[in-house]
Amino acid sequence: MVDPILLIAVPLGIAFLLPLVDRLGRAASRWVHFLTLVFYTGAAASWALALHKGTVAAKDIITASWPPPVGINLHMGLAEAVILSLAGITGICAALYLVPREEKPSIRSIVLQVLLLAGTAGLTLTRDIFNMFVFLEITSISTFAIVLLGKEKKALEAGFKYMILGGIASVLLLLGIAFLYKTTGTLNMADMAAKLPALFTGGAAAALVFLFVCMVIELKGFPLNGPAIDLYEGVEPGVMALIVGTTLNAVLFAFWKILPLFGGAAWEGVIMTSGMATFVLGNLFATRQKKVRRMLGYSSSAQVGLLVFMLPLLRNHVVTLAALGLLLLNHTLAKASLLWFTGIHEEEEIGGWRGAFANNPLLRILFGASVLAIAGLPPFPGFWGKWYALAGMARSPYAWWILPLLLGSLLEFVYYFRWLKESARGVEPARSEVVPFSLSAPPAIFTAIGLVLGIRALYGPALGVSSQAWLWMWAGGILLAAAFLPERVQAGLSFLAVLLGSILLYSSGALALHTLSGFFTSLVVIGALVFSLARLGIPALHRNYHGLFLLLAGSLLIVLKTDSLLGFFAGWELMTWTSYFLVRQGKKGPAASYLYILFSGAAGFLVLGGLMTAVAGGAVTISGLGALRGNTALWAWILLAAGLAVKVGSWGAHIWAPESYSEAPDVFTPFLSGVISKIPVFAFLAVAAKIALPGVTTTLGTLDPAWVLGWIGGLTAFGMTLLAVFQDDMKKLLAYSSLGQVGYIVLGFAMMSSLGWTAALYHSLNHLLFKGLLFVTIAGVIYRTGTRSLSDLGGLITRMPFSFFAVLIGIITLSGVPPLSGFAGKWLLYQAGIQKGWYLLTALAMFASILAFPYLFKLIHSIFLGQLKREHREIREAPKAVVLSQWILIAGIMLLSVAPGTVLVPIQEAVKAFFGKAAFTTATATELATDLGYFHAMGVMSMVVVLAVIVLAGILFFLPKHTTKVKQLDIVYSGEVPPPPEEIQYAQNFFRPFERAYSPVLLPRVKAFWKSFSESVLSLAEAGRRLYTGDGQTYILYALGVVLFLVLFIFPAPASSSSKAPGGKTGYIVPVPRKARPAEVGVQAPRPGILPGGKAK
Amino acid sequence: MDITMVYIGTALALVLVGLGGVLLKRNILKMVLALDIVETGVNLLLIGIGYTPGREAPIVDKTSFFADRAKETVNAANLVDPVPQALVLTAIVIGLGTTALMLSYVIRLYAQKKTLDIREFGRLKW
Amino acid sequence: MDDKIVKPEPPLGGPPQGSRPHAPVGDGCFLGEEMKPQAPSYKEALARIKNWFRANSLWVMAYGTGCGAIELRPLATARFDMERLGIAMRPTPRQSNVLIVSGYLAVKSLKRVIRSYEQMPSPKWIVALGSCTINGGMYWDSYNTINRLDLYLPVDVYINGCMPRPEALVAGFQELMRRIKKGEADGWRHYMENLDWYKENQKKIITDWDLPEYNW
Amino acid sequence: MSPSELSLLPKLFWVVVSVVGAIAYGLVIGGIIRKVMARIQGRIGPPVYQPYLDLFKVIFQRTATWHGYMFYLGPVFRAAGAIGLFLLIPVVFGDPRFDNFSFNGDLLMVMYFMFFGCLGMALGAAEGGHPHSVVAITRGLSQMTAYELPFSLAVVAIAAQTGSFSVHQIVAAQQGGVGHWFLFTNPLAAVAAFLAFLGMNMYSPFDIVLAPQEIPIGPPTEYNSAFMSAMMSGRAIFGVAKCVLYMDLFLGGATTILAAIVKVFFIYFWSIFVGAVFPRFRTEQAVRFFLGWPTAAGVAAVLAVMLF
Amino acid sequence: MKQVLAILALLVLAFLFAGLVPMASKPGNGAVGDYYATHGIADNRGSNLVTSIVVNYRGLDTLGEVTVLFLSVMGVGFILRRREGTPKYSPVPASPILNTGANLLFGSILLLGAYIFVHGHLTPGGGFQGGSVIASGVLLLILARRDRELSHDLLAWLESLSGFGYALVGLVGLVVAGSFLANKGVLPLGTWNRLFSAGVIPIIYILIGLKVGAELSTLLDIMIREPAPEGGGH
Repeated sequence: MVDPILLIAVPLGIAFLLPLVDRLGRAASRWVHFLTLVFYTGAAASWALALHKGTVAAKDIITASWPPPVGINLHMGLAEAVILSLAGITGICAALYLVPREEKPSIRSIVLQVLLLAGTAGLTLTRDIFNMFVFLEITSISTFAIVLLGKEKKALEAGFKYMILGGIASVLLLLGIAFLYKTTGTLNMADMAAKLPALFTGGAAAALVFLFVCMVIELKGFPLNGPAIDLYEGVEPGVMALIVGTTLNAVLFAFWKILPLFGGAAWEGVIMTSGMATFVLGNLFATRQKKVRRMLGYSSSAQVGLLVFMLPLLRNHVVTLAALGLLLLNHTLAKASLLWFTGIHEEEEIGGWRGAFANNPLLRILFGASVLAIAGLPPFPGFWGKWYALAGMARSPYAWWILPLLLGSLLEFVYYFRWLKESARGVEPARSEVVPFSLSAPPAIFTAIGLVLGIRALYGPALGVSSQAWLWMWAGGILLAAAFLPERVQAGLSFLAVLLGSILLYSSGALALHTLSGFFTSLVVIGALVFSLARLGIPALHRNYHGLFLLLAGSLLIVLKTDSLLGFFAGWELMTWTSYFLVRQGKKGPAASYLYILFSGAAGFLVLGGLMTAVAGGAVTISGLGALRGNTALWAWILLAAGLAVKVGSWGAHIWAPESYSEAPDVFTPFLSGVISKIPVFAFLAVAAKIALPGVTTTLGTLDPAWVLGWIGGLTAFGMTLLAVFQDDMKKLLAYSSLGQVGYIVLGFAMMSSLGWTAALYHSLNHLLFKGLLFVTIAGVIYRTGTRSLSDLGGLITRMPFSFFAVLIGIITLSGVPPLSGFAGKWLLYQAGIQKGWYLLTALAMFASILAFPYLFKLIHSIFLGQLKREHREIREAPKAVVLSQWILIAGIMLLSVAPGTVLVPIQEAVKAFFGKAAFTTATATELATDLGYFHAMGVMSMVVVLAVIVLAGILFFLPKHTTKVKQLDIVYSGEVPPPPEEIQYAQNFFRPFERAYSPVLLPRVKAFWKSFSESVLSLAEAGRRLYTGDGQTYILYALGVVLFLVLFIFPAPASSSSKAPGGKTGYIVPVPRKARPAEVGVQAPRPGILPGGKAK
Repeated sequence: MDITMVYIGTALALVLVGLGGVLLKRNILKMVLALDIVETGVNLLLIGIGYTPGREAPIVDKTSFFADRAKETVNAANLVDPVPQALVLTAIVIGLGTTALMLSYVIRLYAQKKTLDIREFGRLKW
Repeated sequence: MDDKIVKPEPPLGGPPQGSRPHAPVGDGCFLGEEMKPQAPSYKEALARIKNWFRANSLWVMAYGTGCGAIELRPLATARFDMERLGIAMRPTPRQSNVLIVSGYLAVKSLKRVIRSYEQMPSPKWIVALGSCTINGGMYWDSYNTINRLDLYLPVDVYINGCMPRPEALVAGFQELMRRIKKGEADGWRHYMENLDWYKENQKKIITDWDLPEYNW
Repeated sequence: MSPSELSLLPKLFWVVVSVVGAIAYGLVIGGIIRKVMARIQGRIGPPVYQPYLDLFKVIFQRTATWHGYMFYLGPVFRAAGAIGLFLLIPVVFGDPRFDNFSFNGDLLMVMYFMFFGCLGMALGAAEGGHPHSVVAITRGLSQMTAYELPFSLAVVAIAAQTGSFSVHQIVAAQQGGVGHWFLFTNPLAAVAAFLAFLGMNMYSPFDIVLAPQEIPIGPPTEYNSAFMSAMMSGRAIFGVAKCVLYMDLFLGGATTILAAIVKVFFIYFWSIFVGAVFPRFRTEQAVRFFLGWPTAAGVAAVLAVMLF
Repeated sequence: MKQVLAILALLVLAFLFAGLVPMASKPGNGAVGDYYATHGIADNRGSNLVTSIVVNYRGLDTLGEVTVLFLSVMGVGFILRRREGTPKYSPVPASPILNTGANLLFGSILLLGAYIFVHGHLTPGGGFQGGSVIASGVLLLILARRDRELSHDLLAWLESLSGFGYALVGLVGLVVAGSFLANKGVLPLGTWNRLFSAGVIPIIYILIGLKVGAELSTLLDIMIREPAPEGGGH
């Protein structure tokens, strides 16, 4: 192992020599620079690896042969090693990146970079508070200088303000050190921390305030982050990336090192509040930010705020070092990448990002991946970090902090995904950007590191990611990498992969219908198979489609198969983002998918909240959820239910869904509607059921949250169905319809009875079949006609008879009219409602189901019936693959229609496992009976068929011999020659009287609510960010203000007193007693002193 | 009221004066100088903190300082605290470095905007 | 019962030489009823029964062409009550059997009447009301009304008068019903057989002919 | 579930008998309606057998036109749906001969099966390509959704009260005297359901769907000949089936075939009497009407069941 | 508004500071200070305890300090690097009297500076102070002999080598005595209050002195030779 002191000494020495080396030529100095960095990284990384594996112990280094506190000592532990490895890699990448970016290359910039790294090493390693000051200044000064590396117009201004405030910070630090030294008589951090409680004075209290404010400034805490954010805006992003990767982490670590000085609970509160305020407000302000780099600035500030927030938690062993480390790693990797991207695509305003990297697929993928990483989505390290941190918090008294944390994270989604939205490909031709290797390599390296770490984490055995899921995901990954292949080939490969995966799943018995996960896996498999078959006929709009689709399917399998809560949530979030990217591929996808990811994110966080509540109750696995009791169970249930409600687009949170469904690629929409909307249901079932079922009372007073959820489901069914009636966009119509149908499913689950669940499960499958059928067929129609507007179509029955038949079957099934399979679902649901005693809700559901008729008729009429438009006279039937998949789905529907029992009997088994009670009194394949009613599927079907044949025969018998099929326009038209078909097809204002009748309930209240909600959030952000006036002096005033605020209101120290009494508001409170401290990163316990008062050496 | 309090008081007064300059002066050059004053004040404070009236500078140039000549131990009660002095030495140099950098910024800023008024440098905000 | 019931003569001049016995039989021809009177007796009996049903369930195309339409309305009232005869108004030609041309017929209306008539399923009958349909009546020299309806469409029953009262209409209907029962009311067949001739006449007067040939 | 007590062939025989009977009776009722309406309006009116004349006249037409295959399926769905609906409802309580195929499904099945015919009708009519047909269908659908709300509430109330969706059980629950009829034991539900019946029958004042003259008789504008006849007979049996359903739900079913005939007649005439004195509602008026008092009555009925 | 707030804040801060004064002026040394005072001679044999602390006990600080200085030179040079198209500095010759006087004084200033840092471990002063003195000499030269340019080569070599030498000395300590910047065991400590005493301390101070001198000179040179922006002067 390399002596860690060399991490400081070697770069310093080299830096001194570099001006001389430069005389040999710039290439020489660049090589020296590079080798130094390699040495640095290698040394740090070898330490990190060795410490991680435990082959070496953490090392204390003394300098000048004097043990602390006489001499300055350093410490090399895992945290230090990781931070320094990261700094080293950042240094290499930044060096690479900055070579072409420098306006006027100079040896000095290289020296500055080297010194920055040396300073980082010193700041990280040192355990002496004044030494920390020195290294802080080294990093600061090199920062001050190097920020002028690029275009200097804005950088100068930003840098100056930053410097002035930095000057104040160092003054504060120095003041703090002075008073602390006066109080304790030592400069060694550990020594100081050990002595401080006994010697505490008002001066020390003030010193702590000074120290804290200094740290707030250095760590860009609210409200002192103005100049730092200016810096992000004004400075060459490559430089900022370097700073993020080096100094920022080191300063954070320095704060961690001096944290023991701030002993008390009061300080803990202040630090956590400050960190959290920075996190939430930074993210809030960023939402209003149109300048990309400034937005990143707010984001950095926020992220670091989060880390600061967690430091006291780490100290109290609430949060593990690993969690914090992952968060820090993630922030560095992702933020640096994003900064580099802002340098590659040099558009200041977010609006200028349209079509960024359009002809560079690698960069697009990397960019997307970086956004995912920074948003804390799996598999990137941030996800794991956040989970572990939250899990730690949930089990501690700090659980309530999770709330603002999730809020801030959601705000993060708002602006990062808006960025992604804005950077979508536009209609205008993309600019061709030639990106040199040295610019694209750094983000690639960083993203790769993040990915590798993340995927390794996903491989963790505790997550229970099955090899099947991995198979699908790797297939997806390979296909993503092979995106250069022709679309057809990819579609074929993807279909083969799905087929193979499905066969494997089948042969491994994963599709057993009588278990919940088997049932839902079957849904996934059916959906994936049929829709990738249909995809063979309709080419994808985007090359990444197939890979992402497989990834998505794989993530669904994770969700369905895992027993670990973490694995479950990881799968859930994977599903969220893969489906997000798929939705985004539609023509207007970017805007729609933005809403999608926002609401999905919110749903994800609600689910996370629920899971965390469960974790707080001591659960780790899904099967362990059954042990929850009391309020924990109740709130976990409520949060999970709320997440479900948002994710399935229940009334009130539905505004995202129609857009997403309709703008997603046409062949993806059926999967979205048929399969993905079921996953939250499964989640709720698998997770929530365990909580609420085994005899736990889950009522809030007299209010049963299940009843509330039931009403939400019922209202969704009603409201969405009503809205579907007025849609002109056929996909949107079906989208609303899907929402309504899922409303029934939610209603069924809310009933928490065997019959209700049976109904919901059956309806899930059924909905997949008929809505898949409808969406696939519609996709074929859109593919052929190129329009989604119902009023543009008509009379296609003659051109696309198969599609017509498919839609006919689809709508009959959807409407629940016997003899097709839709009826059984309705039948079960109403009986469940009556059984449960929810009469009004049952009637509402009935009403809602009948409200579906108008839109179903509208759908089939406007597309297939009525007058064929002239431009569609040559339309062909949908592609064969689409027709084939239609027939598969029709066959499924027919099977269910004739013999619903084939599915319902296994479902009954699955549900029985929860309730111990069978749903049916009689259940055979074709005949069902419950306590309330009965239903003979085969009988009804045969009756209908026989009757239909008889009537048809009668008609044919009685028809005159001369029966003419008249031509299209030969209709009764008051003796007139009808105008062209375009004019007489009744398609506009289709349900006008209906609309008038329901006008009072049709006001877009929900949309208005969300609009005003988002507007008020934005105006809050707007008002808040006015704080950053851009005036350097104001910022200093803020700093002063914070000092005074802390002194006057939080620590009203009687400054003149030299009270040593512990306790009291100003007193020094001993931190929470700690258990054995594994993976010691903190300050060393004071060594046996050589000082007077200590033991003699 | 001993002399140390005067030193400390002066030092803190200097800090206040400097801060006042930073906060109230519009001229960035003056702000830089004011910051320098603050630093000076802090340096003085450091010295003051180590000072104890009646003790001598920590230079052992007389044998009379020794407590035990053979063991070469010194009677610490005769000397003022050497640590703050060492710290001040470092702090001064660091202050110098910072100031130099600030001044060069001022030069560039002036070249860019032809003004030294801090209010003119508020383009980056919100 | 002053109004005279006129049995329509074959149209003036008869069908032109060389006109085909059938209208162009293509995709859309309604033509096709058996051309010869029923020979076998059971068929005849069946035809009688059919005709009886037809006669007792006359559905009238609700279409008023001229001022005569005002006299149609009272037929539905309590005083005259055509429903007791099984006569009902139907708003759509697809379900109507009887077309009442109620008075003068402007050329413009003629076009619509022809179209409506052609859309009615066979068997179908035309009842022409008032003198205007016979000889133009008071519009005999009008530039835009036709003088003789049966040049353009086959008329089964004329009811003269200007305008005929509802009583006359009832009588006319009864005459129609009688003729139907006897199998004499076969204007529709006449029209089919002489379609070319009718079309020629129609096109002569309707200069802006934009109707399709019978069907499309 | 009540298993059929007859073997297949006699069962089929009785099914054919009851279907034919129902069509015949439905047509007669149609004639009676026209007669009664004529009398109300001071006319003599057509003979009671006029619907038969019309039906056969239509069958005997010599030419027919059609627009496409759905044009065939419309009447097929309509008639098959109506007959199927009739077959799902037990006509005479406790008489296996008139039990039809009611072992195939319960009240929910009946409720949904009602739409089968409407759906077919709508599809067939829309294939005709006539805009007015479609206008009429939209009106019909709007109105239908509206009257289904009170009807659903009534059904829920009754099912909740009986504790079963089985029509047999509902009828059985009403045996033992007129006082046991749901008409009297749950008058609110009966009010809701009977008001809904007005819309269901699409008779004045809720006949804007057909609105002759404005939109030539609505959906079947383009229909003629045998198509038309299938529709007419479908409509006849549909009306009877609905009345039989109401009879089973509210009037205690029937124990003899005569009682069934009488009760059906009176139920049918409820809507005729109302229609005779009320002018036509516009679509939105109709919708709002059904969502108003009938719905309130239905909700009250359900609440009553919940509370008592 | 802002001004008023600022004044208000300062007043409150003044009260806070007033409260801090008594605490800060309590007599007595810190524990570490006492240790240095007591054992400083034994450990390092340098009479000037401050120098012992600066160069030995807290040598890492000083290395950092030197780095800061070097950094600020680099930084200033970096910030003020000449852009394309800016006019070159055009010196105005000074009077011969000034030239001669400066030449005369320069040598003795240099000598004084060297004295200060060579005796850094014995007397007040040391590398930084000596270096500054040297730099003041250079400043004099720069101001007086504006026609002459400084030998940048020399300064650069001095700067780099002395800095590198400092790091090297530290590394020697690491190799020889097992800890970076160690004094004991690298060179004999010699006798108290002699020039050749205190082990590597004087060597380091000499290196520091050279480095500081060179660096400050460079700094001054860079700042002075920064061309005047148009419309302004200095």
